[in-house]
Amino acid sequence: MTFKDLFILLLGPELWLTFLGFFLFTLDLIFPRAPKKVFGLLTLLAFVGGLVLVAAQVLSPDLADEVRQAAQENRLGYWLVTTFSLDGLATFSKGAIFIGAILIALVTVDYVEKNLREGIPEFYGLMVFSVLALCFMVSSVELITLFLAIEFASISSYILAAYLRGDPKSSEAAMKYFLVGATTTAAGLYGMSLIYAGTGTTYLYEMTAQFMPQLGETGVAFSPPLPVLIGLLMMLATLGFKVAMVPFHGWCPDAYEGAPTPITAFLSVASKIAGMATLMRVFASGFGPLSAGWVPILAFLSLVTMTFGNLAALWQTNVKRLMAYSSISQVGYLLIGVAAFSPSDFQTLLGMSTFQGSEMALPGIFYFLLGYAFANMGAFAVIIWVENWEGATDRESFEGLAQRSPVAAALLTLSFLSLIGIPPLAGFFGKFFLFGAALSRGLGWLAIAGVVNSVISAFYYLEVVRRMYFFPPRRPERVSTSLMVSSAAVLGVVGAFAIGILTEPAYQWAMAAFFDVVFAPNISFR
Amino acid sequence: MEIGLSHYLILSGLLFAIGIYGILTRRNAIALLMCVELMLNAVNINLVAINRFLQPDWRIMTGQIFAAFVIVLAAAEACVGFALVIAIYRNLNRINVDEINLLKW
Amino acid sequence: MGEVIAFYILALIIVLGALAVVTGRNLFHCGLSLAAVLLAVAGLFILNGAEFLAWVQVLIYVGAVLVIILYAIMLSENITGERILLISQNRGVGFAAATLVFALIAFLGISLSGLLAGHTSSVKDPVLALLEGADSNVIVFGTLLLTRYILPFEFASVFLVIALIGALVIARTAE
Amino acid sequence: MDATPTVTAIILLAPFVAYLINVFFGGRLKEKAAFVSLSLVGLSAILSLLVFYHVVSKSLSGHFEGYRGTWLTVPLGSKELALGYQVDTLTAFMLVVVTFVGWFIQLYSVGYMAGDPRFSRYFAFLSLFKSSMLLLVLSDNLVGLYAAWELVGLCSYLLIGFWYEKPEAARAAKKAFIVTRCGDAGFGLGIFLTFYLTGTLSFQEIFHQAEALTGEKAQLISLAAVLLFCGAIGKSAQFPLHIWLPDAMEGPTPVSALIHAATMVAAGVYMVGRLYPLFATPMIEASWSLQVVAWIGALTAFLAATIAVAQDDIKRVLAYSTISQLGYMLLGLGVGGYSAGLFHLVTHAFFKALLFLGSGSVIHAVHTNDMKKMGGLKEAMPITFWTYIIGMGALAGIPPLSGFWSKDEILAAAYIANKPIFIVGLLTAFLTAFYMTRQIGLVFFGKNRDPHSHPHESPPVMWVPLVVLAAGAVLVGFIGTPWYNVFHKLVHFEGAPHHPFKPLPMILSLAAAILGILAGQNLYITNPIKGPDDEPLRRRIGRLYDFLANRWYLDWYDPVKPQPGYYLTPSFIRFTIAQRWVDLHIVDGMVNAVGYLTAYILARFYRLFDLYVVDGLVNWTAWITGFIGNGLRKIQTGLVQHYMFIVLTGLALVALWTLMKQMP
Repeated sequence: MTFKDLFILLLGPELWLTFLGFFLFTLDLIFPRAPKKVFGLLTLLAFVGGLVLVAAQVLSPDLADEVRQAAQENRLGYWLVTTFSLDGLATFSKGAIFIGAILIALVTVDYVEKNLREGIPEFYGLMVFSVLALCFMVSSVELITLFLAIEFASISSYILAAYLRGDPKSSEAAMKYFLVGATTTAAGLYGMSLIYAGTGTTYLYEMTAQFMPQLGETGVAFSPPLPVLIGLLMMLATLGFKVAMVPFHGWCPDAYEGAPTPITAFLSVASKIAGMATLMRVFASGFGPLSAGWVPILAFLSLVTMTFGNLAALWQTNVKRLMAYSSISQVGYLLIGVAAFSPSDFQTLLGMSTFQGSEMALPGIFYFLLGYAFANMGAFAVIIWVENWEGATDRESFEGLAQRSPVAAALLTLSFLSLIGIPPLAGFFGKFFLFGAALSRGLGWLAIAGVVNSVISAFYYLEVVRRMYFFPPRRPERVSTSLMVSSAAVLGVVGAFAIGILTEPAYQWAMAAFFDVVFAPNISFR
Repeated sequence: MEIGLSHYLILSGLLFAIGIYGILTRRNAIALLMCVELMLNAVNINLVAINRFLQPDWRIMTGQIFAAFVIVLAAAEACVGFALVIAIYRNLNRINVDEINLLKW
Repeated sequence: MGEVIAFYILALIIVLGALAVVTGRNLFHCGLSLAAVLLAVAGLFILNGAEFLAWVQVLIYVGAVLVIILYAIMLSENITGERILLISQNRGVGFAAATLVFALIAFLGISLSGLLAGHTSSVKDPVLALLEGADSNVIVFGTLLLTRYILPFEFASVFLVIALIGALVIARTAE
Repeated sequence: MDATPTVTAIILLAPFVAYLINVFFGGRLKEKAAFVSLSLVGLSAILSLLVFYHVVSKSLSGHFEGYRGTWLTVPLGSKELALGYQVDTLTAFMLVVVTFVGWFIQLYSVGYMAGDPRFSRYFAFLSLFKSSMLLLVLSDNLVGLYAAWELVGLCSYLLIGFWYEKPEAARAAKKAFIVTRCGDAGFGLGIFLTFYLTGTLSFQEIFHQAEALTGEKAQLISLAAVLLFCGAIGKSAQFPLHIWLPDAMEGPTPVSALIHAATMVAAGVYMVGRLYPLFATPMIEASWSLQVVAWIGALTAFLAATIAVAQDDIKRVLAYSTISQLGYMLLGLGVGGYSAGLFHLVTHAFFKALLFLGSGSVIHAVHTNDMKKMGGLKEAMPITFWTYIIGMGALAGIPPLSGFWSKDEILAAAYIANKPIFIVGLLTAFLTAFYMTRQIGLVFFGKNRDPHSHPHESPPVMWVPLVVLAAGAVLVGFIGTPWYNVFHKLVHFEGAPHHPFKPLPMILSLAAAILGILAGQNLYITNPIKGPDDEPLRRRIGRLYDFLANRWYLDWYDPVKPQPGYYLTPSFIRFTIAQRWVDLHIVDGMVNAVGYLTAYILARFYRLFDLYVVDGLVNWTAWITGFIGNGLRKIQTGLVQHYMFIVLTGLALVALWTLMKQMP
C-alpha cells in the first residue's frame, strides 16, 4: 500500500468532511443566490457519507493489518498512525457521532430557515467542521493533536452558539461558554505540561508503556507519580468541561438555553459522545494503570454530577434548560462506568486475563451513550418541532400537545421514558450495565445513588409528559412540521427501541470496540 | 546558585495564579481575555523549561513544539474571543461580565 | 551567573507585568503590560534555547494577538464613548483561590521536581535518523513539525482558517 | 494539698452551705447574699487550685494514678455502696474550670443581676449548681455521677426558668427538662446494663471487669457505652436532642455562660472522657461505640454551625456555636483524640464563657438581643469589643489563641483516623469563623442601627471578669501546643495511638478559618448591612437561608411545617383523647366491648398513623428534595465568574484530595 492509499484509508471520513466543508464555503461564494436548503442537504450528505466511510472502515476485514503494514514500510505513515488511531473506540464513537450528526442535520434545515437570515452557508460549514474536530478528538492518541482537536471543537461550538444574531441570550450563552472554556483549557494545558514533565512524551501509549511495568502481574493498582496524577486531574477540567460534569458544568445550562436549538442538540449529543470517548481514552486507556489514583475521584464526581443535575432540573420551566440539567445527570450515570474501572480491566483489555463481561463497565458506557444519543435526539427533534411552531420552549408551549399533535407527544414521551430508564428502551439496559458493573466493583453506594437519582429524574420528565397529556392546549391549532424534523424524531425513538430490543448484538458491538481501546500501534519502524 | 527546573515551575505557577486571580476579579471581558493569555503563557514557560531540563537530547523538542501549538491556540482564541466581545456589546450594550446574566437558574 | 541574573530580571518583569495586567485601572496600560510580559516570556524562551519559539512568540503573540487586543480596546472605547476604567470585584475570593492554586503548584514544583526523571523514549523513533547532523534550532523545529507532528500541523491550519471565518461571521455587522 | 476526703468534701460542700444560707436567710441578706456565695465558692476555688497544683506537679514528676477515697459507705442488703471520689488530672482540670471560671461568672452576676427582686435566690441556685457540678466531676462511681447528673439538670431547669413570669422562659425550662430527660432515659438504661454486665458501679471496677468480658457480653458492653452516650447526647445537646439549648438562652446571661456553655453542657463530654475505657473496648480503632460518638459529634458540629450562620439573636448564635463545639469535642473523642477532645473542653470553657459574658455586656448596654438592631458598638464599648475579638479569634481558631491549638489537635486526630469526619470538621471550622465574623460585624462594626439606644461600657464588676477570662482564653492554649504538649502529658489515654505532628491538617484548618473570616468580612464588615431587615447572606443563598434560619425544620419539640412532627403531634393528642375515652368505657364495665374497641383503636390509630406520619414523612422528603434542588439551582447565578470560581476551586480541591491521599 502506498502512502497515499494509507492516508486516504486512515483519514477517509475526515478528508471527506474537510472537502465538503470547504466546498460549502466556496459554493456560497460562487453561487450567492443558491437556495439555502441546498446547503442543508449537502451537510446531510457530508454526514451520511462520513457514516458510510466509517462503516467501510469497520467492515473491511483486514484494514487494521494493512494500516500497520503500511506504517512499518513508510516513515510518514508511521507518524500518521502514531498520532491518529483507527481503533475500535474511534470507529465506534465516530459512527455514533455521525448518526447523531445526521439527525441534527435533519432538524437543522427548518430551524435555520426560520431563525437565521444570514450566514447560513457558514453555519452549515461550521457544523461540518465541528464534526470533523470531534472525529479528530476521538481518534487522536497524542496529546498535542488531542488538545488541538478539543479546542477546534470548542471554538466552532462557541461560534455556533452565538449564531442567533439579534438575540442577546445567544451572545451571552456563547460568551459564558467561551470564558469557562478558555479557563478550563488553560488549566488542562497546565495539566498536560505536568504530564509531559512526568513522562517525557505526549503519546498516550508511550505513557501506558511506562506505567505498565509498575502495574505488575497481579493487577494491583499502584500509587502513581504525583505530577502525572495532578496533571491528569487538571486535564480532567478540559474533558469534564466538554462533557459538562460537575464542577465544570457552569456553562452548560446557560449555553444550552441560549444557543440555537439544533446546536443545543449538537452539544448534548455529538459533542458529549466525543467528550466521553476521549475521557475514556485518556483515563481508561492512557492512564488505566494509574486507576488507583483517579477512580475514587471520578466516583465522587459522578455522584455529585448526577445528583446536582437531577435536583436542579426539578425546578426548570424551560424545556431546553431542563434538557441541559438532564444531560448533566446523564453524564453522572456515564461516569459511574468510568469509576467502575479497575486495573484488572486493563489487563483484560490487553488480553492478559480472561474477560468477564458482567464486571466490566466500559462497553456499558458505549451502549449507554448510543441509547442516550438516540433518545436525546428524539427529544430534541420534538422540541424543535414545537419550537418552530410556537417560537418558544417553555413548559407552557408543550401543554396539551397530545391533542395538537399526538405523534409528537408520543415520541417525546417515549424519548423521556428511555432517558428515565424504562424497559425495554435503551436507557434501561444502559443503566443496568453501568449499575451492575458498579455493584460488582464494590461501588454499591454509587449504584444505589444512581437508582435513587433515576427515581428523582422521573419527576421532572413526567411533569412535562403530564402537561402534554392532561393540560388543556394553549391554542387549538395542530402543530405540524416538515418531514425532516418528524423523521428525525421517529428515527431517534426507533433507534432507542432498537438498541433496547437488540441489546445483545449492540452490547457485543460495543464490547468489540473495546478490545482495541488500549491500541498501542505495535509497530516499530525499521 | 543555579537556576533549576523548580525555579521555572514556581515562576509559571505564579503567573498562572495571577491569571486566575485576574479571571476571578476583573469585570471587563477584554481584561478577562488578557488574563487567559497570562495563563497560557504560564503553560508555555512550563513546557519549554521542562523540555530543556528533562530531555537530554536537545533535538527532541517536544515541549517547544507543544508550546508553538499553544501559541496557535492562543491566537485563535483571542480572535474568536474578541469577535464574541463585539457581538455581545452589540446585543447588550455592555461588556462587563458581572452585568451579563440574562440566563440563570 | 549571567543566566541567573537574566532569569531573575525576566521573572521580575513577568510577575510585575502580570500583576499590572490584573490590577491596573486603565485597560490600555494593561494591554501594554501584557506586551511586556509576553516579551519577557520570549526572553525566557531564548534563555532555554528555544530561539525559534521566541521569534514565534514575538511575531504571533506580540505582533498579532496583542494588536487584536489593542484594537479591541480602541474599538470598545470608541463604542462606549468614554475611557474604560477597570474595577475589580471579589478580591478576597479571587486571592484565596489563586493562593490555593499557587500553593499546590509551588508544592509540586519544590518538592517533586527532584523526583522527575530525565526523559527517555521507550520507542525507537525514526525521526532521530532525520535529525542526524542537524545543528540549528530552526532546522530541528521545522523537521519535527513536518515529520512527527505533520498531522497536528496540518490540522492546525484548518483550525486557524475556521476560527478566522467564525470570528468574521459573528463580528460582522448586520447587512 | 493532698486531696483527702476532708478537703474534697469541703470543696464540694462549701457551695452547698452557701446555697443553704442563701435559701434560708436570703430575704434578710439581700445584696449581701452575693458575698456569702462569692466567699464560700471562692474558698472552694482556692482549695481546688491547690489540689490542681498538687496533682499536676505530682503527675509531671512521675507516674501518678490520682487520689481515691471514700466519703461514706451505705449498706445495701448484703452489698454495700461506697460513695467515693477520685481526683486525677482530668478531675483537677474540671475542678479549676468549674470553680475558677465559675467564680468570675458569679462576680460578673453581681453587676448583671443588680436590682433583681430575686437576687439572693439567684445566688442560691448558682451555688447549688456549683456544688452539684463538683459532685459530678468528683464522683468515682455511676451512682454519684447519675445523682449529680440529675441535680445539675434540675438547677439548669430552675435557672432557665428564673424569670418565670416570661412565658418563653417557663416554656424553655420545661423544654430543656423534658428533652434532656429523653437522653437520661438512655443513660439510666446504660447504667443498668453496665451493672448487669460487670456487677459493679465503681468506675475502676467497671473498667477492670469490662476488659475481662468475652463473647456476647463483650458485644453488649459497647451497647452499654452507646446507651450511656445517650445521656451525653441529651446533656451536651447533640443531635437529635440539641433543640433545647438555644431555647435555654431565655435564662440570665451569666447562667448561659456558666451552665450552658462552660460546665454543665460539657458534662456529657466529660462523662465520655471519664468512661473512655468503656467506649474504647475492645480496641480504640475498632470500637463501634466510638464511631457512633464521632459521627454524632461531627453531624452535630456541622448542623449547628450551619444554623448559627442564620441566627439574628446574639445569644442564639453563641448557643448554636456551643452545640457545634460540643460536637467537635465528641468528634475528637470519637476519632481517638482523647486528650484533644478534653483539651478543647478546657479551652472552650474559657473562651465561650468570655463570649457569653461579652454578649451579656452588650445586651446590658443596648437592651436587645437582636444583632440586626445593634451595630457600631466598637467605639462605645472598647473593652467589651477587644475581649470579644479575643474570644472570637479563639473560637474561630486563630493562632496563637487557645482555640486554635485544641481545634487543630482534634482535626489532626480526625485526619489520621477518619477522612470524611476530617472534612466535616474542616467545613465546620470554616462556618465557625464565618458566623463569628458575621456576629462581630453586625454587633460592633457599621453604624448604630437603633436610634433610641445610647450604649456605654459596662461597670468594672462586669468588665474585670471579661479581662480575666480573655487572658485565660489567650494563655490556656499554650499548655497544649504541638511542640510542648503539657496537657497531653497530663491527660491522656493509655490505649490511644500517638501520632507525630502533621503540618497539613494545621495548614488546612488555618486556611478554613481565614477563608471563613474573609467571607464574613466581605459580607458584613466591608459592606455593613443597611437596616434590621437587610441580610446579605439571604441575598446570596435565598431560601437556603430561611431553611437554616428555621433550624433545618428539625425541632421536633416545636415543629413547624413541613416537618413530620408537625403532623405527628396532633395525632398524638388525638390518640390520647381516644385512649381516655376507652378508659372511661372500660371503667364503666363494658368489658364485652374490649375486643371491638381494641380493633377500633388499632384501626383508628393506623389511619392516623397513615394520615399524619406516613404522609408527613413523604411530604417532608419530597419537600426537602425539591428544596435542595432549588438551592442547587441557585448555584447557576448566571455570572460567568462564579462558574469559573467553581471550576477552579473544584479543581484545586480535587487536587488537594489527591495530594492528601498520596502523601503518606
